Amino acid sequence: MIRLYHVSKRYGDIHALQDVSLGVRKGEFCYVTGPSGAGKTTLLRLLYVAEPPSEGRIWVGGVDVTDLARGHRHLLRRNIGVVFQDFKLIPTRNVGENVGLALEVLGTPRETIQRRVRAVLTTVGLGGREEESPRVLSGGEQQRVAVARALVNDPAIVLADEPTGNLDGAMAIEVVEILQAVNLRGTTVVVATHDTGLMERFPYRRVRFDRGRLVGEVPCRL
Amino acid sequence: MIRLYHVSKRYGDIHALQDVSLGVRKGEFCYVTGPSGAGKTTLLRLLYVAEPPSEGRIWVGGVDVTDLARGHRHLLRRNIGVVFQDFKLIPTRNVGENVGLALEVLGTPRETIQRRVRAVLTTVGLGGREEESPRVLSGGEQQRVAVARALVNDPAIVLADEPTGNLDGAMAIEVVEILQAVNLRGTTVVVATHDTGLMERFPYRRVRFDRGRLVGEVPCRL
Amino acid sequence: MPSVTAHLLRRAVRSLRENVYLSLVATGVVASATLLLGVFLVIVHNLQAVTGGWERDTHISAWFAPDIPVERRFELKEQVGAMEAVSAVRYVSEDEARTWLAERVPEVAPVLADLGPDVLPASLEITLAPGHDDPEAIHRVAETLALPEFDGLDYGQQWVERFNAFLSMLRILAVVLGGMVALAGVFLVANTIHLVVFSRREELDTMRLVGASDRFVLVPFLVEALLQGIVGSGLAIGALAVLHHGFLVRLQAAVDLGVAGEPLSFLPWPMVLGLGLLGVALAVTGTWAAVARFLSKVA
Amino acid sequence: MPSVTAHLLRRAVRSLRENVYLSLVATGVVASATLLLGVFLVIVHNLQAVTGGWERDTHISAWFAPDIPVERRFELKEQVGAMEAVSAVRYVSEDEARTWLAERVPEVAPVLADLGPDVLPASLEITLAPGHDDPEAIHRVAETLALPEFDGLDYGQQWVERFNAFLSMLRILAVVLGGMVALAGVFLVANTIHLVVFSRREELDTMRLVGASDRFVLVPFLVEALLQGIVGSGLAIGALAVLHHGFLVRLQAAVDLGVAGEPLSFLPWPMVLGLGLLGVALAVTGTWAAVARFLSKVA
Ligand SMILES: Nc1ncnc2c1ncn2[C@@H]1O[C@H](COP(=O)(O)OP(=O)(O)OP(=O)(O)O)[C@@H](O)[C@H]1O
Ligand SMILES: Nc1ncnc2c1ncn2[C@@H]1O[C@H](COP(=O)(O)OP(=O)(O)OP(=O)(O)O)[C@@H](O)[C@H]1O
Ligand SMILES: [Mg+2]
Ligand SMILES: [Mg+2]
Repeated sequence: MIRLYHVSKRYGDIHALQDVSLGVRKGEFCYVTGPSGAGKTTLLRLLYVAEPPSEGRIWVGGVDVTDLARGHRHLLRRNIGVVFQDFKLIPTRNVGENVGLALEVLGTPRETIQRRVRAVLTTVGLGGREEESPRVLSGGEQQRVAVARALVNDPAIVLADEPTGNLDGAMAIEVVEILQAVNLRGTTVVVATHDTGLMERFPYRRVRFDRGRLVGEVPCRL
Repeated sequence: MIRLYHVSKRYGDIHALQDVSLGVRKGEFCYVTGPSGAGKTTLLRLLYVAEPPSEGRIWVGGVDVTDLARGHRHLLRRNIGVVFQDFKLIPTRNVGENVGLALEVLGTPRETIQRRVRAVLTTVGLGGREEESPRVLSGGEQQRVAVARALVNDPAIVLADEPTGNLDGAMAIEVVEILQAVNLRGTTVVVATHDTGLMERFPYRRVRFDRGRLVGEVPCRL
Repeated sequence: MPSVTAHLLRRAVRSLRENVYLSLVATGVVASATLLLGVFLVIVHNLQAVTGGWERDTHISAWFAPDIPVERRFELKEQVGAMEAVSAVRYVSEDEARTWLAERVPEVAPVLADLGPDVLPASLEITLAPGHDDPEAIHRVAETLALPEFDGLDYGQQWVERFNAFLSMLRILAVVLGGMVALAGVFLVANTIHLVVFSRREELDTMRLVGASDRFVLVPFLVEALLQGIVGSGLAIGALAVLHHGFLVRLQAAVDLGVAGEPLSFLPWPMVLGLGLLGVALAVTGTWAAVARFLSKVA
Repeated sequence: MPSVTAHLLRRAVRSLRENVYLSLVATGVVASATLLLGVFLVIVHNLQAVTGGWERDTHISAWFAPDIPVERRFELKEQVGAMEAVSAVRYVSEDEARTWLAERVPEVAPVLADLGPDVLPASLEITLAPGHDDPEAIHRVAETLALPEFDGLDYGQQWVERFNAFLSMLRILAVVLGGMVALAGVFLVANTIHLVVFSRREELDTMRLVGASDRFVLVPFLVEALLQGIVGSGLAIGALAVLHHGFLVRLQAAVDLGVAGEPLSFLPWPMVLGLGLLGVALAVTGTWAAVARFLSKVA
């Protein structure tokens, strides 16, 4: 589902990723871990083509996305649900509209959108809060809205960047359980996280980065 | 140092805090914990007078700040270092300037600012990255810049809202150790966090919130 | 209303509501730029009406030599009137000429009575047909009038030239000023819209990242701009009409301007429509350019 | 430079650098608003110069009755010249009067030669002293001139009134238009600056939260606005000068405008200075208002 072949990403002098080769199979659940600044977010950004790599080639869903033309990127992204590390909620739209956006871009009918949004918000524990502005939500609530938006259109791939950083233990477990459920339905899930407790509890495959290099891998122990 | 007397905070129908009475002594280290949306951020916001409480009275550093006039708030804030949950870094200024801001507002000479900024950035593991823009930093790096800014002017009180949410285990421990060191020099430290691992490792006093109510307290076991 | 339009309108209206402040600013700026242009157009339009009158007034005066019998004068009038280049001939008697002079030069009015009945001779006032009123054509007509019965010809050579010079200067000035106002207007509107879009650039970024096509992002901005343009232009035209009828026309009546003569008229409808369309076009193209520019910076 | 000023300038320049785009926009908008106002001022100024000339030209013509001997005429000239309300008297002979009429009414020039030497009588052209040239004063002077030696008096009653009406209309129009341009300018500048500050509102919020006083936040914005205002006004005045000297004056020379006469002059220095200060004031007060407004919304 995802393949990186000798991928590097440089920003000036900074090597955010160095010669990374990695494959994630369809339906796999995979943690990306490593200290702050290791390149986890950069890896995910390359996957949803926010930027091209400096070197190497990348395939997502069988498509070579290394130099994917601007006019096709949105089509790729419709199959990828992303939980951004900084949430990227639109402050002028309410929670329901933010979550619904991922369906709206597909041209989904309004009623379907409302139904799906309600369902997915309930899953993340924010049922009935569609009308609120993301500005007034607590950090953890915003994070769960971001999770909801990533899942609402049933994407083939979910990329979650630190999706539990603002959540308490119980809530974090719930969110990973949701991702697990999605994964069990066949979705490929990649989660960048620091939370060793969670990774112990849900011992899927881990790939570990440090200063841009892939430095280790722990196979799934489920 | 900090006293809340029957404090409530309502936003429309939402009770973010309900009848909270709490004291934190000078030089104390105190965790504020509880699930997402419990009111932790709201509590801290009341302490640095981002908003007034709906009911009750609040004292900070011996001063009644319940209805503190706008013209005096910045004086209070100069004695409080805050790590905001969303960092609040100024994107158009570089890392050094963001950290230095807390000294600049005091009219500190440039040389002193530069020296202090360099020192504190080194402490949080970002030595030599003064010139970078916070926009290009990783989540964890931004969080550490926020920690550095809160500490740079040696405030009497440090309020840290989820300061380790984007940090890996080792780095999170380092940050708490820094806060501990600051605390040992006499600074009052209040940390809102979900990280039970950290709280186990540094077993200071914990106050637990749930749905706006103070629901439990664990004394310091150090 | 087809459901796509309804959907787009709904999205645009929602966006307007979400960005009330930014929308108001954009609308206000479109309105004021359009109003400035409109005021300018009203002035140019009335200027043209007035000076158009001046132009049409140029004609040839052919003064009769003394002692030409009245029958011969009317014969000549017929002859001249039959010329292709001439659209009208009027016979001006000595009396009329005196009255005309007294009006034309009020300073001499008090003494004209004492100067005897025939201060000025009679003349033919020849109005030229359209297409024959340029200086060369006038000259040609004048040459055919070089008969012994006429004592002198005045075809306002000097005045025609002066007026033409004056008019062409006024026109160039109007074009230059109009161009400047228009440029300033376009610049200000484009700038404002750029700033408005600038404050929403993170929204553009986010929309792209969750799978929106460029068109999906662009179209509601354009619909919004259309609404802002329509409302802004409407306000501007309304304000212009209020200014014109409530102020200019009354002012004119109050001072009873004897010089310009004709009442100041409002813009003709096609011009009003053009002005409105211009405002709308400004809003829409400005938004288009700004959004496209920001989109090109976004992945 | 004292260190506080240096410090403030440094902060402002840094802020300008950080917000290049926003600064450029603010400067450009100040420049275009000031330019619009400046163009308007140049026009009004030249209008006033021209029409000022018209006003000063009003005088009384006292036409002599026939057969007044030349000595008596000069005696009367002396008498009239001695009057308090009169600043100058000129004797206009019959010849001069004819030449004048030929110039004044070119249509009659061709026939004047045939009308004998004394088409018009001689006259005194009386210029009134400042303070005695309002319609009532003119009327009083005219009454004292009601002597048998004068055949008629013309004190341009009609023309004076017409011109006054025309001028007052022009002036009201100028004031109204100037007011509108100024208002539009203020609105556009204030709006733009508001938008610029709007895109930086989170920065204001953050600065307050880390302990900045309102003044600490405000002052660099004001210094920035000062720089933007100075640069913007400078650009506008430069553009105005280029437009004037490079275009208007050449245009005037090219068409050799015989009507207005005087060469179009640039604005006098105090006016240029005033215009510049206005631009600066616009930028500074606009910024002040916007920042103060956003600060008031921030804790
Ligand atoms: N646009 C950019 N320009 C310059 N440097 C960048 C840019 N984006 C990322 N970097 C740098 O690349 C390195 C890796 O960043 P990345 O965001 O991938 O780290 P991360 O593993 O996600 O860290 P964290 O756990 O803190 O989020 C960091 O040092 C960061 O400063
Ligand atoms: N300005 C506001 N308007 C309306 N509701 C608000 C506002 N600020 C906070 N709330 C609500 O108050 C509740 C408490 O919020 P708060 O941010 O204090 O939670 P928290 O304990 O910090 O949670 P987290 O751990 O997720 O950051 C939340 O339900 C939130 O939606
Ligand atoms: Mg990251
Ligand atoms: Mg919080």
